[in-house]
Amino acid sequence: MNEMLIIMKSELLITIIIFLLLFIKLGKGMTNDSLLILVQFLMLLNFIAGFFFNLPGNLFDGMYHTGPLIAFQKNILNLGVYLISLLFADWFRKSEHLTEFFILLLSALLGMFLMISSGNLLMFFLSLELATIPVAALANFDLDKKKSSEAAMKFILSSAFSSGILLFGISMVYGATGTLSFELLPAQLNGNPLQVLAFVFLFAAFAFKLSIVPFHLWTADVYEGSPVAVTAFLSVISKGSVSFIFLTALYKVFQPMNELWYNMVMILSIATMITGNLFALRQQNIKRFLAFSSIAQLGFILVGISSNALEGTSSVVYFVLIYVFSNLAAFGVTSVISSRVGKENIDEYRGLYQTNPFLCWVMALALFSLAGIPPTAGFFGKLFLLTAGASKANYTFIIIAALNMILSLYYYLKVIRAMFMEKNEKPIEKIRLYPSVKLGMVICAIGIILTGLLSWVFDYIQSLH
Amino acid sequence: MNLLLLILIPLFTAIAVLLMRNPQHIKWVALTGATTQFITALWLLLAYQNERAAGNHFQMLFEQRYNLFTSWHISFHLGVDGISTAMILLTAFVVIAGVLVSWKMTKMTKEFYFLLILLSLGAYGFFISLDLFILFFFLEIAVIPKYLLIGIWGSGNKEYSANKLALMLMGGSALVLVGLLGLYFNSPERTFDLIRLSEIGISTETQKICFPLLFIGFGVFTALFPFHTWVPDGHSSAPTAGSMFLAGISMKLGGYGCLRVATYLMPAGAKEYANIIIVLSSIAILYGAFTTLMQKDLKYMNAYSSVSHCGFVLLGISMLTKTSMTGAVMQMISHGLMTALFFAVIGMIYERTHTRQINEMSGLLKVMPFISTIFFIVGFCSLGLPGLSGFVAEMTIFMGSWEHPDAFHRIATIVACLSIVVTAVYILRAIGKTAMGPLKEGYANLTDASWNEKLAAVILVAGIIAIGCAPFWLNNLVGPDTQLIMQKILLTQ
Amino acid sequence: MPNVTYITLIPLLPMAGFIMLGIFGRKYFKNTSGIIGTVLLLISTMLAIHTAYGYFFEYGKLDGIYQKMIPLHYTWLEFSKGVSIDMGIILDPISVMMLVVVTFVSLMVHIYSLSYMKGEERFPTYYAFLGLFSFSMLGLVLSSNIFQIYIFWELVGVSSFLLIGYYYNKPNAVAACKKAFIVTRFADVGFLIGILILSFYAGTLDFNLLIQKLTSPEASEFKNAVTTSFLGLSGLTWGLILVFIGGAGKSAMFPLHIWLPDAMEGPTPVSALIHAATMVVAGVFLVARLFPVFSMSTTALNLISYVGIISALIAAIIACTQTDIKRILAFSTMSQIGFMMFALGVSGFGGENGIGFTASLFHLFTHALFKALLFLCAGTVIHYIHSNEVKDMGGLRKYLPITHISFLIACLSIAGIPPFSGFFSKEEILLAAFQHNIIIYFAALITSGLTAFYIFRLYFHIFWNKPAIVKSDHKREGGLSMILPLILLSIGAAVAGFIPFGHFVSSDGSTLENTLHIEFSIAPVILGLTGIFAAMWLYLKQNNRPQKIAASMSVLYNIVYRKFYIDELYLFVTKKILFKLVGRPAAWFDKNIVDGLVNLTGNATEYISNKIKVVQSGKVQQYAMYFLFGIIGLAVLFIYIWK
Amino acid sequence: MIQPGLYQILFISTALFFIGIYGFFTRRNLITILMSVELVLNSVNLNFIAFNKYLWPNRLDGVFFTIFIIAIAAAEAATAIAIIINLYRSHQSIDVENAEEMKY
Amino acid sequence: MEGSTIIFYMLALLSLLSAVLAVTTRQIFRAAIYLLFSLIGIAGLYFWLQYEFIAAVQIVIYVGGIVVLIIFSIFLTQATGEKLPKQKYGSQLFAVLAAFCGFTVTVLQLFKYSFKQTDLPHVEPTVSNIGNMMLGLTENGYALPFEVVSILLLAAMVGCIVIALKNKSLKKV
Repeated sequence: MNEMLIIMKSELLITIIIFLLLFIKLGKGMTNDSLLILVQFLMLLNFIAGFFFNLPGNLFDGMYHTGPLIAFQKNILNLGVYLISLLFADWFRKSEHLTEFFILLLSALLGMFLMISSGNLLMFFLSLELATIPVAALANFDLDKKKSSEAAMKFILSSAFSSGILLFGISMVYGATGTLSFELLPAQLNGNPLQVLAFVFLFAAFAFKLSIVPFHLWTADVYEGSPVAVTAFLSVISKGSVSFIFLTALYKVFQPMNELWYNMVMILSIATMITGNLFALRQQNIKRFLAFSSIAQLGFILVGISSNALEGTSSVVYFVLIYVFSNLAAFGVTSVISSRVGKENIDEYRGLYQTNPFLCWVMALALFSLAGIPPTAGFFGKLFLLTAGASKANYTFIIIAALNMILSLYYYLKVIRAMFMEKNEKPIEKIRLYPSVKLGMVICAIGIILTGLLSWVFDYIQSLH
Repeated sequence: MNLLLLILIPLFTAIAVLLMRNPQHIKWVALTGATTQFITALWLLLAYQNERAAGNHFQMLFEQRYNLFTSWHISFHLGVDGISTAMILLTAFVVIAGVLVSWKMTKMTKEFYFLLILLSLGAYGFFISLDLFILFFFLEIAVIPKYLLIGIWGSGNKEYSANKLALMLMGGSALVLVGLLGLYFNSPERTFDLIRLSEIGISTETQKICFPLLFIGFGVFTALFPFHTWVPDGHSSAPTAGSMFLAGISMKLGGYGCLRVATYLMPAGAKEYANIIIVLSSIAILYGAFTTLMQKDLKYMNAYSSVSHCGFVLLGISMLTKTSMTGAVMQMISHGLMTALFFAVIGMIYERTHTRQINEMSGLLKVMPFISTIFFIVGFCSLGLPGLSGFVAEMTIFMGSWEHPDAFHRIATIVACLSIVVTAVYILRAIGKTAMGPLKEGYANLTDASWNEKLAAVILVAGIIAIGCAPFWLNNLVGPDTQLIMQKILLTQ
Repeated sequence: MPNVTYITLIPLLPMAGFIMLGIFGRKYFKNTSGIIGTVLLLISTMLAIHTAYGYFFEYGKLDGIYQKMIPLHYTWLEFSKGVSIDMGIILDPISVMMLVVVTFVSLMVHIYSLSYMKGEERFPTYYAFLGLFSFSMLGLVLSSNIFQIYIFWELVGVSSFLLIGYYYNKPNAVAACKKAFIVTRFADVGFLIGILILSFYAGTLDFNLLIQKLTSPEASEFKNAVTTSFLGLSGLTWGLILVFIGGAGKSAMFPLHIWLPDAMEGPTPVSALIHAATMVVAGVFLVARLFPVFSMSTTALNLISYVGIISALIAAIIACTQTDIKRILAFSTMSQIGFMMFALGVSGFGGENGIGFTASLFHLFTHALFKALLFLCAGTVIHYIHSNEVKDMGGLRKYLPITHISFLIACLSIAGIPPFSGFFSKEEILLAAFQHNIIIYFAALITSGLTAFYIFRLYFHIFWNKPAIVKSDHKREGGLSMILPLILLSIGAAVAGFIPFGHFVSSDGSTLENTLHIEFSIAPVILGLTGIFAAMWLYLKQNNRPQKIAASMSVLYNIVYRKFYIDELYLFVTKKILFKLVGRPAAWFDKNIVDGLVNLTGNATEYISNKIKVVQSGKVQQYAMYFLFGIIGLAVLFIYIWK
Repeated sequence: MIQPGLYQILFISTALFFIGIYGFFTRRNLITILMSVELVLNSVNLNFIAFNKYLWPNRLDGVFFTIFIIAIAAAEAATAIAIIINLYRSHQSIDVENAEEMKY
Repeated sequence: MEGSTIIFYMLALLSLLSAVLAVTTRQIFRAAIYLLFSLIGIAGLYFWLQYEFIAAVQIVIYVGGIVVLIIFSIFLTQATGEKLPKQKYGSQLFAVLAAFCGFTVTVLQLFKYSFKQTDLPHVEPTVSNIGNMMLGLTENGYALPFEVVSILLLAAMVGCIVIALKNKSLKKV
């Protein structure tokens, strides 16, 4: 029993925090500022706790399992949530339902944890829903903004649709194999057409969560309409967690059909990169822009996933770690500007460097990292994804991926250009950052630079297997 | 000699620059860093030659290796041979001159010097790394500083140029990346180590796939026709020091890569594709020269002439003879010094006359004899006057190319030879219009070079003359290593 | 044995002068630079004479044959085994002879310029450039390696460029120096390729080895070179022709001569030195240097002869109509070099056969003296009149007596009137031509008559014709420094013909007796005298005969006056063809096609991205529909198509 | 008529599924769209039950799955309706075409 | 022809037909009622399959919960008598096409597949069995999913409350 508590420690911690927040809410409540500090503190504790007492194990008849790699993945997500609690202080302070916000956020996080740990399609489905439905509610948290409810509506409907698809796929898998367990499934899979069909349904649901073309269409609208914090959560934490479980699903569960999914991943990866980039190219709204760019990033993750090897897992996990830093930094800057000045257009960023060099450098670092420019960690991340993907010696694929890096560089540079090069009579005025935001940005910046240069990070991830 | 110094000095300089506030101090810090680096480079040359003289016959000297990303078998492997020593020397020359030339930079001084030093860091790292991954890392490090240098401090259609440059260079490096990955996965053992890869050999099929990727990829950096269009725009929009770095150092990264990575590792591939590259580089040489002829803007002119001159580098490499490869390396050094100086001079002139249009200037010799004299010298170097470095390099390439007795190579060589006439035409045209002729009205009060500009010019001229008058030391420095590359090529059937 | 240090110092002293004056001249030697340069060159000249004396009379001969000596040899740049550019010194009759000529004429010019160029703002620079030129020219003649000669060849070209463009603020001078450089550069490409070809066959760049390998019929290199053929000519011939093109460019042979008349925009002493006496004969020197190899290829030699004679004839004809004093002299130079060239062309190798060779170099020698003299005289005249146009001159014999006499001597010499030096050398050339090729001989005869005519036309124009219009304010003939060279050169021009040249210089180093056949000389001398009298009739007194004659043959006259429209042809080729048909399309191509493709990629991307935006319609149902289509597509693809 | 069995039920559930999807695609009222989703989920439930009944009665996986799906459907519907009501407040309409502000 | 077969087909017809009507009728209230019928039909099928517990859950939660919720929300947001706007033919065509294609592919594959059957002993879906397993921790235990769902419902509740009860603040502003 004790052992079980330790094994499920991260989930339990989150649950405890959720209930703590619930009691605070039910009690007399707290001011936003103190609550925020409390939450930040708790998240930090939670993050730190993630490094200790990690026990691998299998619980509930294999429905739940964990190991060093999964623990590390959860730590990445914890880190992301901690950073979110730091970076979006501007928005949090104005929010009226901060407690509920974090309750929902943490429920979703809990769902993700369970999802990563799930060893069974039922658990997977349930935790996926747990990770989705609260987020849909969160997307509506800019209660007085039309766009926010529109985003939430689109999100909940799309994900309901995708749940339907997923369930249909699961039901077919169940019918064809008689089992839902990740352990037992591989033995039953033989790649006959029905299984392929079932796999396509399942795959599509994953693809939906990962915003892979052509299942990505909800992404941009939802990102644009949601509060920045939710967008960041969706684009970083949610994507990260789904890629982790996707790895397990492909490498472990559907291993017998790896030829099939390799091709599928390849096609969709190419489509995703190209589409994401092409759409990102012409965005003016920075959130939308980041949405499409993150779609393209997901295409890259698929490149890594396609390798079907140890390197694939490590490079994806590594990339997600870097992605947490980079994308959160970018969203952090966006959020500061959007909640202070209400400007979200790239054009309005012109001349920002004259007034806010710190923000600009953070943004630049983040974007360079996303674009894969050394010495930022994104360079290593992308390179390892490509390296992993290249192990199949499919050069066309890799060349397309590499060329897409250029395309993506083009639009990242657009933002850089606006901030650094273009002149503006009335640039955004100087913004004094909250300490926590500054702290978050510094952490991100350090992460962006050091995660790559300190090569043992990758080796450590590799060793977790 | 610890090669890490070559990376650490610019790194610390860059950090120091970031920490400074007073622009005046920043300049001095940057200059100190560049000078230290310059001395280190000279020291490296001496140490290298001593070591060789003492009979050290390892292929690479001063090797160091630190494991990095062990799971990918990547290591931080450093080492130099004659070619890289020469390239480092070139970089040191250009960097110090670049820092000196931009002494009067007032706009965002800190960022400017930071980026310059970062760029040089990339170049140094590139030249000393023996691990392809690290090499690629440094190659890419050098791209974004260029973009920002052009975009923030540039002139003209700078944003367009900066974009084009960054994207095309990234495109090149993307190809390089794919090529490197191909090598990595298709060699008998997974390694990025240059020396190891050359020892274990790469199968011919792989070479046939990877060679074009790597060569074209690096070729983009070296203005391989038809991937050269970033050169004119990029160079002409960049600030003076930016152009100097761009043409003097950055384009050499590509040439070095073509030689050290593509040709050295994949001799069979090099043989397979040599003819195509010869055709392309011959076109670049002559076509670049003719295009230069039509330019009216000094910077554009020099940029296009760089296309032509870098065509020599690629021609030399793809001719696959020891002499021509030596010539290619010499041409890289020579062109690096020369074109940096050229841009420096153009910058000086522009600073005073506020125009770069050839037709709008006249008689500058009268009011700025020093600058004009340098202009003459660099022009003569460009058109291959004996006693200056350009001649030595070009002749070595010609001699090397001529070693192939068949008509194809002959024609390519002759085409290349013909370009020196065209070069003469455009150089003389530029000099004749700007430096010579009656003094234009309103120019009477222009001043000659200031101390920093003089110093920068003198340093570069010294380099040019040192090679031009005594090419043997460079030949001896580079020759054995090109010989080594040649041996590998000869060994493949 | 030769003293290497001395010989090395001969070129290095002027070089030292160049560096010193070039870098510090403007600051520290504003006024003394002329003296410094002259003194340095004086030392050089002494050393050269010392060397020549030593070579010709002390150690040069072995078994009655002058040897080629290489006292200094230093590998400068090694390409591959055996093939390297070496810096060395070769001593043989021609190089030693050239040493003397170059240093002597150069010294004369240095001295002359002391007063001629006085007061120029860039006086130190002038002397620096002169030093550079002397260095390069001396290096050229001493070269032991064919690439070394190319290096100095280029340096000579650039010094010529710098000196022609000395008056850099005169647009004409700028144009002229560019033209000179570019035209010779063009020819140099030929030279360069020629070098490549020869070195490829010989496997060496060293003159001695190269000649040895390419002339011995047993050597495999030679066989190889002769048997490979391209477009009907053997490899060797191609190499030689290309090398000759280089020589022709520098020596202003037809059709590469167009730069020479324009080069007269430079200071007159410079014209005397570079464009009359020394640099322009470099082509002749080059052919002579490689003569043993040239003699292996009849085709190449024939080409040389015809190019030479055509140049000689054309230049002489043009010279008859020009009105610029320096241009006339320039054409005359071209004509005389044509003589030297075809003399080489009609020469054989060795013994009596090699009379053309000796004659050519003899003429080179005498020509250097009298042509330098002519130019320096012209300089004095120009200095005095401040104009280059003959119509501004006339009747100057009273005002410039020394110049007058010197000029007359030079004119008689060039016209081939005995006993002046030109007579002897020209006679020998004609003899050689007569022995080998009768057509060339007759053409040469006509040319020599024309020579006499045009040179005396000039002479009468300047010194007789009409009364002098004197507006000059300064003293008559400049200082001593301007007169002294005239006198020294006049003496040279007058007596140099009596030197037994064949004793010193011959194609194979053995002694060649100068044979002077009185009966053979009658025809040319009479022709020369005819020319002189014709000139006298037309130009001694001011009259309208010349205009009448010109009017009566106006078309012809105009064609000749416009130099056969060769300049215009070149202009057409460069401006219309190179710039408009090659350069402009290349630039256009680059801007629109290559660059256009890059931009097109960008624009196409933008366009596509704009077009596909409808997919992102904002309608959640459509999103779901795409979702379903995606599934169906994947399912169909992987179930039915791609199994 | 054929004896009803697994395939018949599968046919019904698949038909239901795609009817639901059709509804999802075509309805313009958000609540009706939600209703279509419910249809879809029900078809899945039917699938699970049928498979459990006919093929894999050794465990109750299908049954439990169905139970959980029903629970989730409830949660989903509740959240969705809350969002829709909120949307109605700001848009005064629950027509899906009035909520297309964000696009391209 | 057995009675159960007839019942089966009638149930099938009921659920399919009312489902079709539910997604096509232009009166929103009727649509809800049709949905109700369809769900009841499905519940009937569960009965037919002898999964009484599931049938009961279906009726309680769906019919009693969700549909009621839906009807409430219809009342909240819509004048009941109002007809829904017509759908566009183009989008309908595509929808039919998509649904039909999907249906064809799926049904083809399902019917082509020869399903395996287990030969292990059956477990009856009785209420006690289900109840025991639902809270079982070990083998065949569904305690963890149960907890997850409970958290999910909690979260959904919190979310719904925040979203639906927001207007106090809005009115203040």
